[in-house]
Amino acid sequence: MGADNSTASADATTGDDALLAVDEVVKAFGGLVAVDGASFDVERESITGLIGPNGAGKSTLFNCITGVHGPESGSVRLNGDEIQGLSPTEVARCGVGRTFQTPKTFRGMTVRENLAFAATNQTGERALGPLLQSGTVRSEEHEVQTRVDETLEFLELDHLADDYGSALSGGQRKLLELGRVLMMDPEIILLDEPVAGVNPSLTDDLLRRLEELNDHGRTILFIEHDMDIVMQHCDRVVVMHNGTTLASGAPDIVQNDERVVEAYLGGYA
Amino acid sequence: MGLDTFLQAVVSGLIEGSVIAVGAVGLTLSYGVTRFINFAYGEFLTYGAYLTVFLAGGLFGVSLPLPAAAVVATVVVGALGVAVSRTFFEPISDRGALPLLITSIGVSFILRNLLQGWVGVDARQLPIPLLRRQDYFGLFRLTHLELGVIAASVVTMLTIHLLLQRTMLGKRMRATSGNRSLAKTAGIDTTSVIRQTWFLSAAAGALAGVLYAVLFSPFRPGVGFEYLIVIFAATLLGGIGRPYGAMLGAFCIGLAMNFGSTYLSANYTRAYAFLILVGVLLLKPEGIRGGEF
Amino acid sequence: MSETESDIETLRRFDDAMFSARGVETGYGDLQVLYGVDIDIQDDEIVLVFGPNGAGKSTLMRALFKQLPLWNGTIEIGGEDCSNLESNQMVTHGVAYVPQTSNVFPNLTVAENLDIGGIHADDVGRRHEMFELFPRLAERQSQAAATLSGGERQMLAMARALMPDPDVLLIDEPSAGLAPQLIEQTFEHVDQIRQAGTAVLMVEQNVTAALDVTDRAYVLDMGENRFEADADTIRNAQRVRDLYLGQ
Amino acid sequence: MEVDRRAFLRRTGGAATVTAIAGCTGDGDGDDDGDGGGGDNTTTGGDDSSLTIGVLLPFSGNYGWVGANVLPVVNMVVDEINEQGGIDGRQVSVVQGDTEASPDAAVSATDRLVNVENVDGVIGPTSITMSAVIDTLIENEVPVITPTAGTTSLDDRGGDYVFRTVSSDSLGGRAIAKAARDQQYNSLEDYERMALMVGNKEVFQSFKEPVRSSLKEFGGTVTTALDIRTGKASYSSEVQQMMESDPEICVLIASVEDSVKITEAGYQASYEGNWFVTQDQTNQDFLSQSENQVTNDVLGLNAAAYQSAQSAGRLDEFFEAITDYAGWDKGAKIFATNTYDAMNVMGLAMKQVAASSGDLTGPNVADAISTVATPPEETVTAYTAGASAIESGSDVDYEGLVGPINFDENGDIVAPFSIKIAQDGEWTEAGRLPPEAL
Amino acid sequence: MALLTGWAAFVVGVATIACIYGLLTLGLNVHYGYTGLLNFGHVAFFAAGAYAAAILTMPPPSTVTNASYTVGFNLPMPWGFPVSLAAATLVGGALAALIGATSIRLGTHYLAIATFALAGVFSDVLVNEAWLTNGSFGMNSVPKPGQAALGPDRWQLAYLAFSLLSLLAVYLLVERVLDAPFGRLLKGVRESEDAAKMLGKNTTLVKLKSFVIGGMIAGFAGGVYAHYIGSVVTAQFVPQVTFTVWAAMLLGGAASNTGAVVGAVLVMTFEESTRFITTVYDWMQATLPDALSGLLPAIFGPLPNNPSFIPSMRFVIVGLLFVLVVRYRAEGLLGDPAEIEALGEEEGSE
Repeated sequence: MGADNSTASADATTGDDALLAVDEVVKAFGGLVAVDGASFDVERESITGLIGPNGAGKSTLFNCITGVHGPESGSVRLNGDEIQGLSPTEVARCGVGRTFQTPKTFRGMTVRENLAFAATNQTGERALGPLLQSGTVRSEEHEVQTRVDETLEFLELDHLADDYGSALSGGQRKLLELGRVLMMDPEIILLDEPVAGVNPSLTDDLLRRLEELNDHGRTILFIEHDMDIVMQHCDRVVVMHNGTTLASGAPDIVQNDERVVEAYLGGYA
Repeated sequence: MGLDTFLQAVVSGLIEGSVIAVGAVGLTLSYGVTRFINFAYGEFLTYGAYLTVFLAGGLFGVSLPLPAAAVVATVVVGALGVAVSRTFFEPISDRGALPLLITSIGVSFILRNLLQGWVGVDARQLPIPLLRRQDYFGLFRLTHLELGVIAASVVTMLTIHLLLQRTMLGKRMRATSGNRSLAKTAGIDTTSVIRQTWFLSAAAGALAGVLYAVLFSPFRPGVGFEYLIVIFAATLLGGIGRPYGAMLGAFCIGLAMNFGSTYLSANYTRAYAFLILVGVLLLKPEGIRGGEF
Repeated sequence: MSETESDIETLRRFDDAMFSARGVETGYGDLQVLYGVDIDIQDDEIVLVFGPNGAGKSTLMRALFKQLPLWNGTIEIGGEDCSNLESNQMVTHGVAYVPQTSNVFPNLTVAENLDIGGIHADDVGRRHEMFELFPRLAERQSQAAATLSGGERQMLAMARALMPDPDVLLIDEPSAGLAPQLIEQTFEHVDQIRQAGTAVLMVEQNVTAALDVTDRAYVLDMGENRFEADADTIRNAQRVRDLYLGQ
Repeated sequence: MEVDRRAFLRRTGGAATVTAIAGCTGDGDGDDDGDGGGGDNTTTGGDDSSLTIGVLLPFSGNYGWVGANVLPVVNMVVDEINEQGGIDGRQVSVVQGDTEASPDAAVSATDRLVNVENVDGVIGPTSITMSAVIDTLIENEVPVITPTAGTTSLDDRGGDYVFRTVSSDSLGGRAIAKAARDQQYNSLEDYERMALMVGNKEVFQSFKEPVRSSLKEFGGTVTTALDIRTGKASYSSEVQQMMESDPEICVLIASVEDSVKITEAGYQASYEGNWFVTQDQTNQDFLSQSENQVTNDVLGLNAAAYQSAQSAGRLDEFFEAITDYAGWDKGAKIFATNTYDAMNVMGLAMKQVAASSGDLTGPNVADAISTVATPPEETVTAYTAGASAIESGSDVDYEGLVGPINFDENGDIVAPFSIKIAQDGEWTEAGRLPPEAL
Repeated sequence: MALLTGWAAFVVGVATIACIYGLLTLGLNVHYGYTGLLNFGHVAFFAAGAYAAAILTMPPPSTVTNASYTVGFNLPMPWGFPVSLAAATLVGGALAALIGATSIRLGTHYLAIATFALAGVFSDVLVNEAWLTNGSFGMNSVPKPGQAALGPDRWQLAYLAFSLLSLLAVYLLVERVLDAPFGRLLKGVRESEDAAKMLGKNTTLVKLKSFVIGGMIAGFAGGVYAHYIGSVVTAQFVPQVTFTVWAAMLLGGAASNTGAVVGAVLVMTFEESTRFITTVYDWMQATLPDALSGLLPAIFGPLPNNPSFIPSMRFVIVGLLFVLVVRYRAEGLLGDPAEIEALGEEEGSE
């Protein structure tokens, strides 16, 4: 796949500073090879877009990175440490936060509870915590709630704080899921189509927030179809097609790569 | 305990497996298209057995010969299955599997206790003569009735096999099981297919009840519910929703129960079925997930 | 996503269309996806629906086939109002549908898949016509559909839908996940289907290849009709390219 | 109005059940006509003036058959009492207390009978729930006669308030061992090697130790003692195991339905030895559910169908009466005779207290229970005769269907046992075992 | 004479048992209401607790008629009582841990069947291992703490008070624990295990904890039960208990602790009140005017003539309760509809 990667101008320079390094990952379901030797890096503090036509294997690759699927082969490294083979829980604890294409909102919990759930290292999450260390639990919970308030404000969901997850629209659920990931305070945020189904005004909001987060030093990798968005907001773009990474690099370079155009439009123009 | 004992355990296992198989196939058929585990299924066994006793025993003013009584009972219980589905399950069919599952527990309470309230808790049995086991090849011993049960079970399996493979109804059922929404897309009236499956499922349950009654009389109104877990075990072992797996699972469970009884302790007969079931669930928590046929 | 070019902004209405949907609105739960979409299909034409992801294309197909309830709007087939049919009844009204995924019965053999498709077929011999159209399926007829390759599945899905000899076939992304050489073949099949007398409405991302066989196309965006035009017009429209590559 | 009320009471067995009503509207018309006038002289008012008998037994669940067997017999005797004008001019009514064969249900059923219904006597309970309720019954001074609880755990807890008209399993077990060992009691042979198959419910387990220890005492050998799980589908493995120990006779202590399955399995497996069953199976139920070729020569233990009872035809009379009354399809159901005796003793004891102008309090009735059944007074065999005897001033000694019903200090009956042998679907007496022989 | 007479005595008894069922329902509610675990073997934890209490406090076998059990620790009563209850709680929790360790990873339906089956296995053990449990005889001399000192009636009242306090204490404890982030953790796992995993939560461990807590509560209920009835027999611990508790929880409202208690009280009240159907019938028959006296027999006459008719109809109604609550009021009386909406659904079933 070296040939593929060579087209991506930035690759050579990112190797050292890669926060997430995906190398030759293969995942098959029965006879169907969904991811077929995908390799790319995500630079620290970058916004990277993962694009490609339907069925290219983008979501499957996300699942491989986050431990949902055990890939057949290949490696996934975070900060140089192998995270392939860890369970989703462990991957998350390593600092990888992700959202789903269809948000998995806690529908029977309020927006506030959804967010508070995601805070890490809560003493109150131990069964005996509330009984034996009620002081600690209270003060931690106070802190968590403060962060929840901040997150709500940041996502402009404050007016929905006490609504149930089931009452939210699709776009609001996407936001909420992003909020949950933020509460986790991960090193890298993986977003699966964060704006699909979100109405346009919210979309702009959401993207603005992603950039804001990035400005504060967060690394973001997201799957997106909307080329406009990818071009405007990404530092780097990775293109997947038929389970492999076709190209990666700066948006304008990728955009004009003939093979990308062909993959994307099936030879259009 | 020599070879005799071993062979006898095998034979007993196969006989009981035959009964379980009929029950398990019925359960798995309905799971295949409805996608919930029906805790009321055991009542179909009970109703099948009781109805046969009543029909053969002249309770309704007629005394049918036993085979005829069994056939009538099977058909009537099949119809009961459709009625149960329409009354209790269809109205909430869009609510996911869990409400259906919980409802089925309620339905099993209702059916079982209605029967018990109506006919009492007296033990009943089929009017069949008692037979001594015949020696076969000097290896194992069987009664004609036991042979008959095995035969009936095999015929039932074969019938269900042919039905599923050769008839349009069977194909419709399999299609509905394989992909309900696509089945509708292909123009299948899935609602009616589901009802037909309920009929078959309940009828198979009733037949299993009759076979059970033939072998294991006398019985009381709790019989089906108590045997249900054994049928569950067979169904899950074979992969829920898969009729052929259910047949195989049934024989495994039948053998396990009888080997356990013979060589370990007869007091834990039911437990062997349970433990095998749980063991399989543990080893393959995902693998046995159903299941279309 | 601003104003549209004048040559393709018209949304023509075909009053004699044999399949005609007007003002289709639907969605999932509380979430509205389509906001009044119009689609017409005339005899013997191939109509393409495309647009960016999330535009509501697949949702439109499901709505047209009554897999989703219509919140608003009507569907007429041959002048008959079919807005209130169940999806299984659409088949008897001459409409067939090939979903994008899970479009074969994996547990049934190829032949049985076709039998299921033929439930409402008058002509039992039609299975052979399908085998002529898709010789590959004839070779595989006693295999379970689950064992087929992606391309073969797509053929089977189409063949199954064609069994009742529908007047119009709705296909959702026939080329999704197929190898490039198969994509071309797929569109050839679509063309053959039209030649055999079945109009086709397809959703496709592989726009260029699809346009080669298409007569007319609708562009959908954000759950609304954006453009409608003949294939040639679309092919040359810079706007379409922009919509995809975002310049 | 009064007539209707009485007819209703009679049909339902007093304040009994809706269920009983139903049955008798169907087949009880004949009885109704006969007694319209008979009831006119009695007034039945509120609860103050009626006596209540609680039937504390399982009516639902797997043991529901116990209640089903007992209740009609109680009702029949109560009818008889009421036809005689009740006790001290007070009608007797019957209240069901469903124990569901579960202790917690038994506790609330007992609380209800004792405290809400203020029952004057209790028929029941079974062995399973005895422990949970016996204290409450004794504390509230309720006279209890149980026709069903042979459990050895009651051996040292009876007396005063709790009596039983079923012999203690410890005595029964001893009798089985003795009868099996000695040909003079069983008419077949002196069995030496004996296997035990015991259901794993208290009612059966209660026999196990007595049989085992007595057999050793009488010089026999226990080849194997198998606990068997009740309610199983098939017992072929267990029977196989039993046969491997090669016994001459197998003592089978299990429910009728399990016994049917087990003896059948033995037959099918060509078991050569014999069976010995307990009171629970020595009845028509067992024989009519089995084929004759299976049950022929099976030995059964029974409380001696008290010779006089049998020779005087009282047993047959009773079976006929109860078959007719309850609409049963067969006469002798388990516990039917025990219940008949229990209820007659209860009725006579109350009558006795009333006649001696005592208050019908628990202690008085309980005292009377042992006296009305103890010789050497005038022997009576049914309530009606006993009641007139008492009214005419004599003391009575009730002699029952299961035995002479003489209670010892623990409230147990000491009765001769009868060893039955099954022949062609009938039980016939093979020998008789007097208590002294034990 | 007696302090408790008439209705009061009956009500005291029923109320005590209702408290015990209230405890059981609270335990099940942790499993199902909060965590979405389909536990169909609840009765096993109840039994484990009851037997633990019995084994600890039974007199030595040598002093009991026909004892088959070989261990009876005969803990002396005043201080033995709390020890016994603590042991019951622990044993209930331990059994839950054991069953949970094997089955908790299973999806909802499979968990339902596995728990149902394992409870069956456990009941077989109780029946067959007579050396420990005294087999089907049961443990019939479990001491009733304080009864000797207080006398039966006072003791009844005192034990009711104790049961009520226990219920209240467990209720408050459960509320406290579940109101904290731990409850939020359970609910999140209930709503979407996948999402919880992605947020770094060890969902298997969480489910196991939930299972153990519910098991401990049921075990505690078993201890309270054993010392109340004084007799622990296998016939008590049948699947029907599990389903009665389910009925109580569904009726009261899953995921509502108040609902659990209310549900238990209602179901017990209903079950016990059916004991009086015949009394009501008599009363009606006696008070109806002459002209109508044939009415009731005419209505009820065609009903079957067997004594188990009414008791059976009781469970028909319990069954109907399941059906109707699920269909028309899934959130029960006090549950929150928004919370129940997705309860217990398999992941990715949409």
